[in-house]
Amino acid sequence: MLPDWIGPQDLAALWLTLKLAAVTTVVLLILGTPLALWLARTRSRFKLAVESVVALPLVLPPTVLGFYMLMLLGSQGPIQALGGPGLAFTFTGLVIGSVFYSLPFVVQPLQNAFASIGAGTMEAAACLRAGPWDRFFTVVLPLSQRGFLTAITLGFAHTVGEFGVVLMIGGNIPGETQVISIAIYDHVEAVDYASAHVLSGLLLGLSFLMLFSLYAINGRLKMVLP
Amino acid sequence: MLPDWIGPQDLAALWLTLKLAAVTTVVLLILGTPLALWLARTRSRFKLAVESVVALPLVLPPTVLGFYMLMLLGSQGPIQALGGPGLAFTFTGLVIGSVFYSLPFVVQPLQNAFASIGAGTMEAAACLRAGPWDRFFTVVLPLSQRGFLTAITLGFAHTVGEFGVVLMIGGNIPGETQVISIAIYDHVEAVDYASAHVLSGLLLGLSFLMLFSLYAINGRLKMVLP
Amino acid sequence: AELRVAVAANFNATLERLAEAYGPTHEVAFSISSGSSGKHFAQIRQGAPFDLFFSADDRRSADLVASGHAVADSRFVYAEGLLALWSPDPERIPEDAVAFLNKTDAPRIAIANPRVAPYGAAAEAVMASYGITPDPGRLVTGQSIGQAFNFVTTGNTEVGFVALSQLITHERQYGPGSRWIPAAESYPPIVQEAVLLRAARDRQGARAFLDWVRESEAARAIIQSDGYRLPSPAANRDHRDR
Amino acid sequence: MTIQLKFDLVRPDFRLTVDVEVPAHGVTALFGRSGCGKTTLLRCVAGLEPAVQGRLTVNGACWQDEARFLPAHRRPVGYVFQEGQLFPHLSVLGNLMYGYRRIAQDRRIVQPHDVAELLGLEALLERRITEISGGQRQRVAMGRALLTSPRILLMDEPLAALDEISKAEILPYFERLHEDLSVPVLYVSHAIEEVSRLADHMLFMEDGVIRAEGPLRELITRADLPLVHGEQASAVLIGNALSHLDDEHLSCIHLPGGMLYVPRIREPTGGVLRVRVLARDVSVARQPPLPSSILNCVECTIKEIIDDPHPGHCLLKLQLGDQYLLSRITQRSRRQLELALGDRVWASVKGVALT
Amino acid sequence: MTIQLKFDLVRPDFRLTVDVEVPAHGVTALFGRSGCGKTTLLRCVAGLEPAVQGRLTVNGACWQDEARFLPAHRRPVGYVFQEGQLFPHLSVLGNLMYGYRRIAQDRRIVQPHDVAELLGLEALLERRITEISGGQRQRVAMGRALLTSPRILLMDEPLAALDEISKAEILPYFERLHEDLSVPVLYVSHAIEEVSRLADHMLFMEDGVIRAEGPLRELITRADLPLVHGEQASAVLIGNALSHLDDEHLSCIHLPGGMLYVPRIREPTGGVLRVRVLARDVSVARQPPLPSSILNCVECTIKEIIDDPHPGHCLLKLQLGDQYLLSRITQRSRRQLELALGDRVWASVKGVALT
Ligand SMILES: Nc1ncnc2c1ncn2[C@@H]1O[C@H](COP(=O)(O)OP(=O)(O)OP(=O)(O)O)[C@@H](O)[C@H]1O
Ligand SMILES: Nc1ncnc2c1ncn2[C@@H]1O[C@H](COP(=O)(O)OP(=O)(O)OP(=O)(O)O)[C@@H](O)[C@H]1O
Ligand code: MOO
Ligand SMILES: [Mg+2]
Ligand SMILES: [Mg+2]
Repeated sequence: MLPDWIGPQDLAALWLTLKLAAVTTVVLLILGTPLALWLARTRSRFKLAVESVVALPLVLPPTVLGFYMLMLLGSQGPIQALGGPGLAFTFTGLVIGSVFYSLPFVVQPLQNAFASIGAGTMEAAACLRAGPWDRFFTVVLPLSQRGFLTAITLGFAHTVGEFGVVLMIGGNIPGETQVISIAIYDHVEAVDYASAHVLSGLLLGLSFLMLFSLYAINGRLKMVLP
Repeated sequence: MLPDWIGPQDLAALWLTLKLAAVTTVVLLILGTPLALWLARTRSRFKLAVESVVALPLVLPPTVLGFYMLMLLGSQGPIQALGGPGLAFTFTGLVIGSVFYSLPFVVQPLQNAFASIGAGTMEAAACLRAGPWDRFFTVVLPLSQRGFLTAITLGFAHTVGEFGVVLMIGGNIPGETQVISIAIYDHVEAVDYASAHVLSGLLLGLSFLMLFSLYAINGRLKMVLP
Repeated sequence: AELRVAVAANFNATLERLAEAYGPTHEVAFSISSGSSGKHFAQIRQGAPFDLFFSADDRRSADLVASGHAVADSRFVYAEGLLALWSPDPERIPEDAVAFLNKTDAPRIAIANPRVAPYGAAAEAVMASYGITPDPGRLVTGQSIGQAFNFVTTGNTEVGFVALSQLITHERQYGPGSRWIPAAESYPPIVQEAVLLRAARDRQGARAFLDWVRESEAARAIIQSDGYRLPSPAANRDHRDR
Repeated sequence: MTIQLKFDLVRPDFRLTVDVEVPAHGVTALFGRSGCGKTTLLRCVAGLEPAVQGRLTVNGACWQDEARFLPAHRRPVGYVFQEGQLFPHLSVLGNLMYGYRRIAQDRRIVQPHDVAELLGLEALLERRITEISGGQRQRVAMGRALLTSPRILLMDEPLAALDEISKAEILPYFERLHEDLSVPVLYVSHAIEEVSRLADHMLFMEDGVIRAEGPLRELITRADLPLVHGEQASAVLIGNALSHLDDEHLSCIHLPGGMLYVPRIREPTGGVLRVRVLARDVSVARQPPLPSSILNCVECTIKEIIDDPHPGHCLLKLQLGDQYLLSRITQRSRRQLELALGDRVWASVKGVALT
Repeated sequence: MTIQLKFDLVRPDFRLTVDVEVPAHGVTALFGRSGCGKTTLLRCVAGLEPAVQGRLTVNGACWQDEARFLPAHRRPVGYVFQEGQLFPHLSVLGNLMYGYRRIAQDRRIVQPHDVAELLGLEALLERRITEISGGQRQRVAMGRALLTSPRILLMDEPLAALDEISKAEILPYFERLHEDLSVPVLYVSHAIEEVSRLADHMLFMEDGVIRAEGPLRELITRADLPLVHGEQASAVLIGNALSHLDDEHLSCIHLPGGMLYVPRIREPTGGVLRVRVLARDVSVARQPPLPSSILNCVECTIKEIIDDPHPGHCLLKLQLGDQYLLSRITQRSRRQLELALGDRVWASVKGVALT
């Protein structure tokens, strides 16, 4: 029922993209949350340096960043030198690259959200017998809802769209590392504009639906912080 | 005094990049601030849609986004058809493309920052005779300091690094629309790794200094919240 | 006067050398924009301010002529790309490369994307005519021939089908690796065409440079030394009439 | 001149309906139980409830009617919020000066130096708002509002977190402020002693409506209002400072119907002044008392005998000239003394209790 | 059993140095001027000031010493913060239940339903915290702390924003709470009447140190402390409920040296109880008074004559058995009655004033 321009390969790419974006977002949250918590609370003198380093990958063009990651992951790179696996051209490699590149989009909104939770609120929770984890889940999380929403939106959307890094360390293997963005890009490069339009439209439509639902759910949860 | 690997063309690209990133960031703040304010305050039913649309450009690969913008701004595009100026392949065109692509990185942190300012604080300012603009500059701005820092960092860094859109609308014309990220990319493509390394190192070093100073200044201003 | 040239990424370095040789004596300055030909094609159709276009193939140039964005009689083949299987490791590629690639434990192979890059299409053709059939998971595709080359130099794939011009540049700097050069007949020629764009149709300097590249010994020597094959002028004439 | 308040505001589970005029001078106390709408009423006056319908005129100037809604920052009010609402990004000084800077120079009547001194904030000016104590924060909130030299003060329990001594220092300043500058004050407080010391007028609220309204000294002796039932039930008398006994630090106040000694006051001879007499401080007897430390004794008529929530007590409303005193006594005394309506009795008041 | 508090905390411009033991039952009032360190002391007890040096033992259990620092969430305290600190993302009910849920079922002594009813919060349970009034918020904060069934209560001005009636409803609950459950309470309040009603013990703070410490009724009559100088200066007497006059709703309290009638109390005959007598409610005379509404009259000895900040007044410290009464009189009366140390006088106290 799909128009001719979209082949099964494109659908595989779409599926892979969603999987990659989802996994990346989850990993980003898992890594970004403690990092953001640390940055929001610490008075360490390394804070400034860490903050800067987190934002740094952004200034390199994704393909160049991908190139350096290739050097890192390649046979002459430190990872394989230390007996690690060859991660280039694997899904895991894609996740690593995307995580690295999208980290600031997750860390910064979370850090802001965490920093704006009043010390008094946390103290109140502690005095009501909530331990650190408990406080995190019952106070920090709900009060950082908007920060998480932003982190998820930016992290997910950016992983869907960004392909410089993925292109570089993915090797464009159909079904394994070929994502939808590369597929669309190919169509444009190959002057197959019709397919590019259709795929772009499909991606935009899907993404709009996802974003819309995400914001709608958030609106329902009715954040209270005025 | 510069090593051979860096030509005057690279320096021109570096300068152009900084100019582009600075102008883009300023434009982003000018456009993003009122938009974020509106999103943070409104109860309009268009809010959800607008929020989603702002984040949407992210999901398209930059080159593809650039391709569509090229079709929009180019000689066959609707703008020129309606008698508008030719913006493709000009600095203005680059700014437009970058602004469009980086908008969510500015709007979302600002929106979060604005949303977390208590209504009571604003009311207190109003009762102390501060009109809307006055309130914005003396209450909203200082209390959103971290949000602005994030917006500026993400907006600026992303404009420095991202080149898909710029490549497409700009055409990679040295001294005019060739930015440093494209220059590095070209070096990598041309197997001129030495130049790529030097330029990347230079860019990273510069950016680290800028980010570090930015965060240090922010630390000095000693945000009080919470 | 300044000549604005859009050039396929793989020919960028060579064009710079050509410009260096030509510019000072003819008092022409060059502004060279490197990139993928697909991108340049879209940009030229949207009014990009280029005078000359050195495409990576002959399709875009033909299309631009057809759509009136380029001057028909200016089209010519400035180089034919040559393909090589290459590894930076001098020991890696044995005499019998075909058998090596067909072994069950053969390494991953980098190629350029056949859908967009002519070198990729050529690599596919070579494999087909030699009966090389790696399973799809071992074929790693770079978006451009430059990326395919990066996969090899960084050691993420041990071998790759790359442009001869690339490995010549690389070996000049880093020393020889091992290579296998398939017969030119085993793949359709990688014809790279240049064309004069409409905006510059009346610029003598632009036409003069194109003529220089096509005719002069100096230019042909540079192109050849960078690992391209040169078509006979006759072939070029035939080609233009096609 | 008056302040005309006519508001209708609907919230889920709560509705404020107010239509009342209060004098545009002196202190008007807003009194009522928690949740009755006091804060909401102040917010309406300040212009912070845009949804409110109604009409608000202050000294003839219309701030709100059907056609107009003066925004909050155009209203010359000084609002001391119930919950501080200090600016977290500014120092104590920054908070104090925020409003002051926004007032035209020739309208600045209240000066920063005086306020900081009065409120004991001099040593804290550079502190951040998170680094001072609760009472200190409350004082900053008060100072900040005063420094806008407002033409009406809205104070929502401004002294709740302050100790007696600080209160005793700050209260006279307020009295002077509203007397000298004739700034009307809408004053929310649960402390009836504070209110009856400061206020001239009173609005008694219940569930979003004004149950009763009028001069303070009428309301606090009205049998149908709960004010007479508290421990702090009292009456306020108006008199003239007749003479001063300087060596004994006493003043003698002349009332129609009697004379009271009170601690020496500043008022010049002949000035009008108010004395608050707590019901529990007033005892009654059939005969004039023997010499004791009770200085004051006046003859009154029993006008009303009011039941008290405590079954062992009752309240007597005693007429003294054209004014009233309250006296809380035990039912036992009432029986023993055989008190009845219309009886003449001697009411004793300890002078030290008067303020 | 005692609570041993030994703290040393240094801040720029402020230092808390405390080394004191207070009884681990009953209410200990923390009294002192704004900024003297009351909140800081409570925070140290709750474990919210990790920088504090010292030692804290509650009923034998060590919460902090050189080696140990029990984190806040492990300390069974119920802390009512001076500034609410309610959770903005939870409803009223959510706030109330937050701590309750974290207490093991068999340790839940206080029940949500009772607390909500007592604090008048039943109708508000679903509301968001931004949609209730200031006093309502304060009640939620109190309920939330109570519902952790704590083993020590820290209360920082819990009743400041409440009206008299709410206070009158809530205070007896506290009294029962600390009596029935024998939960010790550290209670910060500026309202001396609240404190002297509730507290058994008192810490008087000044500039970060404990100026004086001891049973409440000693401290509030000590001439060297400012407590005797306020309008609310009072004495607390301990006696036995001797008998009840049920038809008159009075109780008769037996003191060594005299007898007082007070409003009917619940205590059974013979129970020990406390009576607070305000200095301003006590008048003195040379002879026993004539019949009046003043029920109580006891004979005492003048032990001390204390100057008052008001030059026209003085305070008499009167011995009654082994206890003390305070009486504030004018200097004029003192001269007229020729009062001197050691004199026997008749002190009259209105029964209604006793609580
Ligand atoms: N976070 C802080 N950093 C530095 N100093 C502080 C901080 N919090 C309070 N202070 C100072 O410490 C002193 C004691 O404060 P604390 O809050 O304990 O006073 P308090 O007795 O509770 O006063 P109040 O009755 O006004 O609430 C005050 O002088 C105050 O200015
Ligand atoms: N933002 C709000 N949304 C909905 N209802 C509210 C809101 N704020 C207050 N209320 C309700 O409106 C009523 C009046 O509130 P208000 O704050 O005026 O009371 P108050 O008289 O100031 O009480 P308190 O003495 O406790 O401060 C209360 O019942 C309260 O629950
Ligand atoms: O540089 Mo991009 O973000 O892959 O084109
Ligand atoms: Mg209120
Ligand atoms: Mg305090």
